[in-house]
Amino acid sequence: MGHDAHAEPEKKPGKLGLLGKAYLPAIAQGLLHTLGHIVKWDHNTLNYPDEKRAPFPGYRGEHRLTRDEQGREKCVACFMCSTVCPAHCIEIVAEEAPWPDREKRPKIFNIDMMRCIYCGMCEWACPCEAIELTEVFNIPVRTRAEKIYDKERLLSN
Amino acid sequence: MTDLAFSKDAMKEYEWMLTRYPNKEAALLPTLRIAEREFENLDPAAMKYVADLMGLSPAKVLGVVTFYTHYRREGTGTYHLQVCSTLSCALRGSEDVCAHLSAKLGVGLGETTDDGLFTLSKVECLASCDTAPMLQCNDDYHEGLTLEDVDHLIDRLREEAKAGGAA
Amino acid sequence: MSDSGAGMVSWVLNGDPVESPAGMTILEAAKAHGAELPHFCYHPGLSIAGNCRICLVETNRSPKPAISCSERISDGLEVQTHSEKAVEAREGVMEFQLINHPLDCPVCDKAGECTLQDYSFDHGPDESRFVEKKNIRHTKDLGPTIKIWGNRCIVCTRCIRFCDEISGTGELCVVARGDRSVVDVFPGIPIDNPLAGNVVDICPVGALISKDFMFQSRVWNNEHTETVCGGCARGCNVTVETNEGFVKRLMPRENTDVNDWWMCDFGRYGWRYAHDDRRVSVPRRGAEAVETELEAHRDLGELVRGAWGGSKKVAIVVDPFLTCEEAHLVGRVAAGTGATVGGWLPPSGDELTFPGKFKISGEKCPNRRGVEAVLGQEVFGSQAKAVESMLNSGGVDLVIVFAGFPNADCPDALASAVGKATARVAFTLFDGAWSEAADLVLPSASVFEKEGTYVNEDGRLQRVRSKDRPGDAQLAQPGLHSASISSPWVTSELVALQRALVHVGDAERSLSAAGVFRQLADSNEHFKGQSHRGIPATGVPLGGLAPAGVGEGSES
Amino acid sequence: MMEWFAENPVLSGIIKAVVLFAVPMQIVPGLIYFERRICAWIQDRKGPNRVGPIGALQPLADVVKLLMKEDIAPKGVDRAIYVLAPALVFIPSMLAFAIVPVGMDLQVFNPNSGVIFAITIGSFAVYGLSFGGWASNNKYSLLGGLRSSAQMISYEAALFLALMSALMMAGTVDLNVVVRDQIAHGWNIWRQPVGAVLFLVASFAETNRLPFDLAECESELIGGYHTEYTSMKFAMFFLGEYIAMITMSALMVTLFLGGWSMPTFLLTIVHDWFGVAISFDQVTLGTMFWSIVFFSAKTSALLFLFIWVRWTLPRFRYDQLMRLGWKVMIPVALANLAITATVIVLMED
Repeated sequence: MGHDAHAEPEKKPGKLGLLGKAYLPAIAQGLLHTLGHIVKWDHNTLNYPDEKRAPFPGYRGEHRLTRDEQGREKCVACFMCSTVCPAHCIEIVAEEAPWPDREKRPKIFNIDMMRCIYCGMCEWACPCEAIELTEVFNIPVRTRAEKIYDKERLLSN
Repeated sequence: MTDLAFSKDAMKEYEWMLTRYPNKEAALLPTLRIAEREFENLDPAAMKYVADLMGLSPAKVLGVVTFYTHYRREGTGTYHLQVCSTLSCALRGSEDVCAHLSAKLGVGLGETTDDGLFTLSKVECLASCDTAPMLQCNDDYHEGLTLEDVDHLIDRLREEAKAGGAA
Repeated sequence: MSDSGAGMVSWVLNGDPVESPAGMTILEAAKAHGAELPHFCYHPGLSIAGNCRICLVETNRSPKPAISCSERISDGLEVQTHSEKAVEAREGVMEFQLINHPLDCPVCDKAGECTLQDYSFDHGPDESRFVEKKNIRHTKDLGPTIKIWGNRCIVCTRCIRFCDEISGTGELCVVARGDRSVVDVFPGIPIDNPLAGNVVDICPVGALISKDFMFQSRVWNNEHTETVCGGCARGCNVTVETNEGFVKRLMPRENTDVNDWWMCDFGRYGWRYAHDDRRVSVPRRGAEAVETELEAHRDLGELVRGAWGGSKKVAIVVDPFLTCEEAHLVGRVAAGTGATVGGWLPPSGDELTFPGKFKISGEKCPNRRGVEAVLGQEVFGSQAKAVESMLNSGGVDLVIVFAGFPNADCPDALASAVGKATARVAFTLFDGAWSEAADLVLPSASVFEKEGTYVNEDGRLQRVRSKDRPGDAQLAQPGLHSASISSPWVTSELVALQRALVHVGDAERSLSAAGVFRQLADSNEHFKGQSHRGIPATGVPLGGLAPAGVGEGSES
Repeated sequence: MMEWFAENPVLSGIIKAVVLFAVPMQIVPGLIYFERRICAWIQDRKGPNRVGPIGALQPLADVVKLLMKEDIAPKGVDRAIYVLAPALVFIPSMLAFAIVPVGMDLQVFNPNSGVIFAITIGSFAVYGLSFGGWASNNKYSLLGGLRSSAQMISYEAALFLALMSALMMAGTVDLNVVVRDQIAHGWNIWRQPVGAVLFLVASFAETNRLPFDLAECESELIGGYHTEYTSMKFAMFFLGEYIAMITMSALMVTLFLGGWSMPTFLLTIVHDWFGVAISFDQVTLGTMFWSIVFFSAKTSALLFLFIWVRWTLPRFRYDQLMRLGWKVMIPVALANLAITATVIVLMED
């Protein structure tokens, strides 16, 4: 250690004393604190299925593929979302679009919701505002396969 | 592929032309002029003929033909109205001339009227800036145009065509 | 770039005095000294056009910025590549380039390897000042394999110069003038030459697109394997690009000694056989699949052991798709069993030489010279005939056939001759006459799955690398991508032969291709002193193997 | 009635035994329910409130769930011990409860070894825990079992020494006498505060409740000795723990909190409100009823303390636990015992 004049004085834990060592005052303090919560009778939780909390703005739930004015998917299969996805849960296969004003569209667009971490990077990366995260968060299914959402499922979200 | 061929005179002129240029490629522009005269317009067949004649690739000839606006191209009407759109003319109202012509003929830029008489196009400088605005109809310049001048021109050309068609 | 002996030129690059050979352009000389300059129209393999103007630099020779790709260096020249003036000039050019260029990087297949994208990142403005309507130019097919998105074209004319100078076919031209100009073909004359695919590679933007690769994969997802094309004896250096184990495209790799910057369309689009459903992917005994490869390799080893020591009559038929290493192992089997080794070449095609000096070999196999160097010069000549007559005369106890032909072109005569042997083993890519005649069929690895070396027609030793990486095997399961094409995980002949030799007791363990090559280098004078690691990316001329046709038959 | 009990020892024994079994078994579900509600309140949650009115039927649902669960025995378990272990936890806790006088002279049986029987039987539970941990063929379970055996043996010493101090005040091991002594001389908690605290702390450790639940600790041992138990076998462990908790509370009440008695000022309140005069001089039906009420009230309060502490204090580290047991509690208990003995001897003189 040495005697460095500029050294910060070392902080020593305060001496507890006998009573402190027995922890009894601290325990009593803690018990009073929790008793206070019992008496307070103030709940932070909701009766979940009956009452639902409105998601906060920007809540990241399940994905949706958006449609343009003509009802076609906006997605142009640019792979930006699958490239940026840290969970590698987006699988895209592109094909030529059948429409004259567009060149490319996804033939297959699958999101593995079981792998998705709902980080929202896909939404952030999308140049066409074609993918977005909805506020939907509780869609239980019975098999894993059902959690791999295909294009139709994502478009209907 | 094609039975197009220069006439004897044209061929003679072409041969003479070659002597005036350092190589064949350089003689392309005047040769195209001859071809234009010979074949009425430079359709792909004509371009192909010229290319074969001069030993160039057809694509090169296509590039040259499309670069210049003053060659008669396939699908051009009897009268090719080329409105100058470069600076002087633009400042002096070539946009209006264009719009007026377009409305009067009922065609857009680069289009030909249904009767095949007029083709309207907008081109770059035709080197008559002092008389702006101006247009070129086939080989003739019509300069210092007003909208009335344009009307007169069109009417006159229509009559001329009628007469020519009768003749 | 000519080394005309005019000596060195002293000039100043960004304040540092440097020396370069005379005759170099500023761009090339600066590049040689580590200063990268942007360029669209400049390509080292093509003539100088100087029309894109993105390579502008400031010099002391003129008040105007100089076009570095066409201006030559000279004594006393001072060049500033990143001075305020030069950068401003380039930014101006960039702004003009982007005026009519669509913002469709998301759908453009070039995105990720697009120089316009890169330079736009470096030099481009944040936002466009161009409020007018952008020009619309044509999007159409230019030929059977090429499509053009005219809107993306920046009219650098690289493709046109390529067609004029390298392929000599001149199908492309610039049509129209000014901002409406775009690349096009003459009506009725599509771009359909054997080198057409290269125009897509050299297009600095996404204007020219290969229909084969269109929308197949984003380039940044591709894995790159630097290998050699197996289409012909030329041995063009290529990069195989794969995505999840599937070949997506082949790209030429610069090698001025072999293929410059180009490759032919036969090679470029000739990879589909590797993912053909009809490929043999599992070993079989007759028609019955063998449970594991190891078992099949043990069968092979058992057959070889039975013939070891020359007690039986053995014939081996090799193909010119074997790597040098595999040929060496064949040699060891042949030496141990006293086998006669002969081989068959695929039917030869036309040899094509283009004005740009690019050459397509008529010999449609990648490693005839390598196999000859290992197994003897007559292996595809008199020995082949010897093997056939030996097979036809009957009494052959064991025949091992290597048929790695990408299409099942097997001479019927040979197939029936093979059928006469008692035990028949065939390594094959596809089922055909070979495999029908065999009672042990082993899958052959395609060029994309082999590790080793090839020797091209000029006697140049080049590395071949497998597109598959350890751990890729599970990708062979059919997935969404592979609905129509399969990607067999194939253990190459290299492994199979070594396992057989281990079974016999002639080898201690299986080695990598580099390990086998070391044995080859120790035992064969042609390969003496070479090692896998020592082979440069562009290959190395093999000692004693003169260019094709010269050294024939000189083998002792 | 008392006479009838005295005249029919066998029949009354059976009745008492049935009641003994039934009552704690009925208390446990309620206790679990309250534990869940109280912990929810402490955490500002609502707790179980879906099954039945205010979630009162939740324990029933829990029981049904436990009964319906698949009974799994993992591969490699020592089956005989594996099955035996939950019973070994459950039964001693029940038996120990038998000697606690839940009302005035009301206990299932009163052996002359008195409270020593309860402690002895109660300490059998450690076999259940360590057997369970051993037989499960799981490293976490084994660790949990080892921990519980070490912990319970350590704290048993302190527990017994603390208990001794209370017994010494009465000079007997008969719990009814201990209670009567407290009626006469005041509750032991005032006379033996150190002993009371030590007993309380040790009883937390004996019942494996937080902050001493190192045999289970989910975060490290994933449930410890009962990791591999499911269905009713798991429920038996669970029941065992809760019944041990009830037994310990009952013992604590009896030894230090006046048992079934009540201080005089409270008796006057009862007299004022209900018009019932209670005197603990003789056993009548009325006093017996009120003694049960008093006893239950005190035990409930202690049970609440158990739950309250669990959701307040964090878990000890294992070495801290052992240090507390051996280096603090046992020495303090011994010192307390010595001082008590000295004082008693001096006062007798």
